[in-house]
Amino acid sequence: MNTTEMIEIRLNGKPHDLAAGQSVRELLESLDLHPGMVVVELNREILERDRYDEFTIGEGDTVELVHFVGGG
Amino acid sequence: MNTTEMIEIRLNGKPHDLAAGQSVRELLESLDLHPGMVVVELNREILERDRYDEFTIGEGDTVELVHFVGGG
Amino acid sequence: MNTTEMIEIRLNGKPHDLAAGQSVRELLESLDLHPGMVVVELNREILERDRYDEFTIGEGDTVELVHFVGGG
Amino acid sequence: MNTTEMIEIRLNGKPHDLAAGQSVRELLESLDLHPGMVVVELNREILERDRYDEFTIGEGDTVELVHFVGGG
Amino acid sequence: MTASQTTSEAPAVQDEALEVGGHTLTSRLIVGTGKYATNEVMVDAIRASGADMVTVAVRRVDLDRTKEEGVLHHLDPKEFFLLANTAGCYTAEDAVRYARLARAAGFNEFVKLEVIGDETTLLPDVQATVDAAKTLSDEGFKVMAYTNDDLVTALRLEDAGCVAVMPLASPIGSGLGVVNPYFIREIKRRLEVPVIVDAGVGTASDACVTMEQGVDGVLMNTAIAAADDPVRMAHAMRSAVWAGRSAYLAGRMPSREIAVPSSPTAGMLD
Amino acid sequence: MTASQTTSEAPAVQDEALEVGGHTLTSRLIVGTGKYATNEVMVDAIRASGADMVTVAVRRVDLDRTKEEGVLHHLDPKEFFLLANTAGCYTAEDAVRYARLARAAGFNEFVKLEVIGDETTLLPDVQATVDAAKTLSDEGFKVMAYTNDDLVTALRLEDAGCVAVMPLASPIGSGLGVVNPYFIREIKRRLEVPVIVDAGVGTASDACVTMEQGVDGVLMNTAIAAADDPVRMAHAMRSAVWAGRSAYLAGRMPSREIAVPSSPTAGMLD
Amino acid sequence: MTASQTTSEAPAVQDEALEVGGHTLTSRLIVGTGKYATNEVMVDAIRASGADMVTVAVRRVDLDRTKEEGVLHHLDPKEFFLLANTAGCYTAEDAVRYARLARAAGFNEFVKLEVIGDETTLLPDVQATVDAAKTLSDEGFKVMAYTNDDLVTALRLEDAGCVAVMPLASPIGSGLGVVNPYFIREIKRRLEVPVIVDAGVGTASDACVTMEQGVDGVLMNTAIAAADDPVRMAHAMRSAVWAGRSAYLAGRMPSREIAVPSSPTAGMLD
Amino acid sequence: MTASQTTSEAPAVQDEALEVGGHTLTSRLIVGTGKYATNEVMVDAIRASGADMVTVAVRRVDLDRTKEEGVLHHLDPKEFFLLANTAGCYTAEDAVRYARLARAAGFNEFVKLEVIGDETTLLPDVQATVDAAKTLSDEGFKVMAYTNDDLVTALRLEDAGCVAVMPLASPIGSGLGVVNPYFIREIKRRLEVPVIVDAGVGTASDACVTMEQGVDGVLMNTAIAAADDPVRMAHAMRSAVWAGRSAYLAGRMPSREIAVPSSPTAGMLD
Repeated sequence: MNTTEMIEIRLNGKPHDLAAGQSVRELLESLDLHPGMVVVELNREILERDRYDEFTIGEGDTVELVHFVGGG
Repeated sequence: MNTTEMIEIRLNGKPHDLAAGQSVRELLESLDLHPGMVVVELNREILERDRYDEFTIGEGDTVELVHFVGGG
Repeated sequence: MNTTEMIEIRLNGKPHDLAAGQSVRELLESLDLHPGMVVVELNREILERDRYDEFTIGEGDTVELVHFVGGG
Repeated sequence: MNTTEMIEIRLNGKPHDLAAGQSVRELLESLDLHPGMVVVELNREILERDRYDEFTIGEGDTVELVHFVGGG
Repeated sequence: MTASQTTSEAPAVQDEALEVGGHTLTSRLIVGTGKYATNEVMVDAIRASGADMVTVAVRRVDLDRTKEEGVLHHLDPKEFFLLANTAGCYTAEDAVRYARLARAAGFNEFVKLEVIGDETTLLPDVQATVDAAKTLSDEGFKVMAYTNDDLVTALRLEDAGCVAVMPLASPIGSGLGVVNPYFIREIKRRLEVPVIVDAGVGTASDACVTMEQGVDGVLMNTAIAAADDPVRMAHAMRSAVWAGRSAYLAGRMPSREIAVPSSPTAGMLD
Repeated sequence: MTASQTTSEAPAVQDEALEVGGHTLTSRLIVGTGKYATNEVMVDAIRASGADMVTVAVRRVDLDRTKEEGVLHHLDPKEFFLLANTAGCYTAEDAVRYARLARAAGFNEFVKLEVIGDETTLLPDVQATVDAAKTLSDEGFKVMAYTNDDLVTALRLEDAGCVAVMPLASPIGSGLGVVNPYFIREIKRRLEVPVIVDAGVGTASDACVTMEQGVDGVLMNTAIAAADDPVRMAHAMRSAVWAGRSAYLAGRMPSREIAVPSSPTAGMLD
Repeated sequence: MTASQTTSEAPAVQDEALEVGGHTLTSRLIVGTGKYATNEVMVDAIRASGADMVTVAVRRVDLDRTKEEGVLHHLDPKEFFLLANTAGCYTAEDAVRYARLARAAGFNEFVKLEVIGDETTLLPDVQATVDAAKTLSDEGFKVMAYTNDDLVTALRLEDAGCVAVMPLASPIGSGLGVVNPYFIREIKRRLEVPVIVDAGVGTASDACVTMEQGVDGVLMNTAIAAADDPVRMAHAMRSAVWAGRSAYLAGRMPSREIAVPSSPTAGMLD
Repeated sequence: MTASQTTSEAPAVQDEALEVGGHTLTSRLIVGTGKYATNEVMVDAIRASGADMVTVAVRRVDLDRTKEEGVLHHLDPKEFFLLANTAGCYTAEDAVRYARLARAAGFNEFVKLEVIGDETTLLPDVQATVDAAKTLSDEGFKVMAYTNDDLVTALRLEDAGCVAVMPLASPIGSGLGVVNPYFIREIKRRLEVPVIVDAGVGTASDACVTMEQGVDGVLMNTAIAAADDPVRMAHAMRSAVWAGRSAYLAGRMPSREIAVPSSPTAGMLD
């Protein structure tokens, strides 16, 4: 059988490897993150929640996953 | 018929005339003061409430009638 | 003999009449102002002291004469 | 030859031995203290400076020698 | 919904009650009954303050218009604990005389001892106050003594048998607040009996600052009675006293000239 | 009975609720969610504070230990109104980016705008704050802007469309309280939008003094989170804010250097 | 002998002179020339102040009564260094125009830059002040900028090329003194150019406290001109500035709540 | 030229000299002689302070190392007026004993009366102080009495025959400055004899503020002796006392929350 092609992206400031062709939704699932709990910025553009599966992550993409933490 | 003999006392700093032989209780009644609402000092001595009728007021007595008023 | 032609200028915010063809130096003299004690702004341009006679005042010119006053 | 009789006094809070019959002036001299620089209290009585030789120190006397020190 | 409701639930945290001379006080706020425009406002304000101990003065019955005057016609002695004062007395003898008259009214053994030493400032005559405190304590009175902010006098008053020592925050009726917190703190630090700050509070924050010094209570009159809206101010004082007490018990953060972020410095985006 | 119960009844007096950008706030106290020892203490303290608006920060998900971190795992967005801040941003651009990310979380259009100009003092870059406020207001955000105590900047922020202007009492996390009440009062006097004092409060009396200046609310975090007993301090702050507000509305007595007796001077005995 | 002679001898200790924009100032006190009852009092007071730099304003010649008005008829430019201000300007453009007119008077390149942002408080428009400071510095002016007590603005003014940054102690003519010593200290701590506190001083102790913060100088006008006896107050200010500077250099004792005896505890009698 | 020279000329304005108990003081600053690192520094600092009255304590001669100790080996009684104190005394009897010993030294009839009531705070025992003051005055002493800031006690001390009453600004050696200016002002307002503030001054501005209250003089020790540079601080104190006194005599401007321009509003350009 044949191996999946892997790509490297920049995720929250660190290099991250994942299978090519994954959607943002798949990425979140792979990270065990509930879509409703995070906000996704792909290459500096904020994505709408209900369109996470429309966006496919490509080689060299920059992804930021943010959420709310305690602050003043 | 015969007239009552009158005496003068000093009551709360002012001269006051009353019939001779009156008790403290009678004085309070004549002033329409409820015994439970005032404290009586007769010639510098504080009187117990239940003994107001034992004390007869004589000529030249000094009587002070005090009570509680608003204060800080 | 013939009369001098008069012009009107705006001097320190007020209308002011003077003979045509006068230089700035002549204006100061007519106002009894010592050139060293004032600064002259002619139509929004600050004039150098030693060139007051090079500038002739024309009809409708705006002249500001300023100096130092007490201030904090 | 015969030895001098010694007595004990309380000097500035400590026991102190000296030859019997000494005057206050002699005591100060023996302590190398200038009379003008100290005040002497003998048995709770302040002595006048010019009478130091009139007072002879006896067994058990209490002597306080005080002076001025830095203070606020 | 209104902001007023933000204090409407019972706090979960508890504070031991204040005990003075064997009497337990529900509130750490004690209020006076003087200088109110009307008796109705006085009663409403006192209820709003949550205080259960209130001060009263001893004065001659006004034989011309009695009915009105007596404070007992307006305050129910069953609802409020009456603390008679000796206001207006300038000698130990006078103060003792007024205290005895007050006790003869038959409510309790407590007296707020005041011996004034100067008419302009209404500052106490501390020596006369100590003397009167001794005499009255010996006669079985429970003396709560108004005094200045002098620690040495406060210690003497405690020795004299006072059940509470009540230093001023600032002169009576001045509304200047706690001018010398150092002295107030030191008095509290050194005494065993309750320390209740009496006089000088002008507004809510003054009452709050007072309680933050760690004292056991605060007594006021003018700050409430002379406010534009005494009832509302009484509410404010009640919350302020509670707030200051709670903050004292909670232990405040250290203050420092430098800033410290309250949000994380890590986790910023590139 | 305990003193704690003295604040347990609902005050009779009412105060209009505070409305910010069309949203009605139950409490005039807004609290942060940072710097708590545990999430349990944070939640208990916030509940004790009576606040319904709480601030949160926007940060990267920590991919190693997510479950713990997100504040939404501990605070129910239905119980509390989440006000996201742009803490940690040093440029208008960054602040705008963080605000957009916060809005994308889907809770509300509000943002607590912070553009810091100096790392040591965490004082704002006022010009960048005004610029970011304009941009965000144009995008439909409801901007509540953290700023210094400069009136001119406050007026610019109002012109920029901010729904609230939030001057500091003193630097973030300093606990120095209201250092310049004159400037705070003047800002309140001149603005139409709500003025909410943000940062610098250290203890209950600071919150009380702040509200006595007439401002509409106060926002704090460290004063509660860094107290020895955060929950108790949260209670204290809630009462203090209420007390200060009430005292402001009640109208304090005038303060004066001379004393004024609170008991009658007439009616003394001979 | 009179107490006045107690300052009559030259102090033994020395302090480096203050240099601003290459100009050495004899005194750390700079004074204004406005609001004096008469020109005679103005001159006497300025001489008494010991200041050698004095501020003047730029205004239109009053064509009706010139002789009187010009300050140069009373102050000898050889005796005093004239620092022209841009008081009354509300835009960067106006301030630049006034500065150019002042320079054209031919005395020096220095200007006290003021760009007001609000008529009621006379607080500066900090952004416009920074803009004007850049323009004027580029034109070779030596800019001494009046500003508020915001550190970030102060840093921007230094970057803009100002030869001195002059934060206010409190609003112009208010006489409230140093309301926020923290901010003033921090500004001094962070800037390289001289920090001269401008505006707000009301009496001698204000000037003394100001200098004790470590700043390089203080500028005042109203405190002297509006005193009952301006000449005497000018003397007081001169001594106060010197006293505060010396105390700063001398290094004050630590303050503490506990007492420490100044006389020996040993050597007491029995 | 250096800033230090700005105080080097004799002021033109005059102030009446301070007379205490018939003795005229050149300076309104009285200094202590305790707690100096070396006797040389003490002498230099005292000379720098301009004081001519200095306090000394009465102690036992140390029989082991006399030569060193006595202050008379360092201070010339012809140059300085020696004011002996009763520091360390806790009863009226002790204080009287020390005063008599001091007088026996043969310099003058003056004594700085101190009767301490508490070891921790070094606050006075006011009753014992009044008693001792009476005894000593009857014996012909000229008593300058250290006391707290209580007006009533101050009045008693005046009645007891004191030639000066010396209330504290704050506890001895605390350096907290004038904590209660109201009380100090009121004492000055009410007494006929000179009021000299004794103890609590920490730095120059404290001395300046003290004199601005209108008092006749100030006495300090630790603020100078415990400064990093005592001689420089002594200079500072001398100028500060003079500055505060002059400002008091000059009559300060009123302070107000609103701003008032110091440059003309008329004569602006179009």
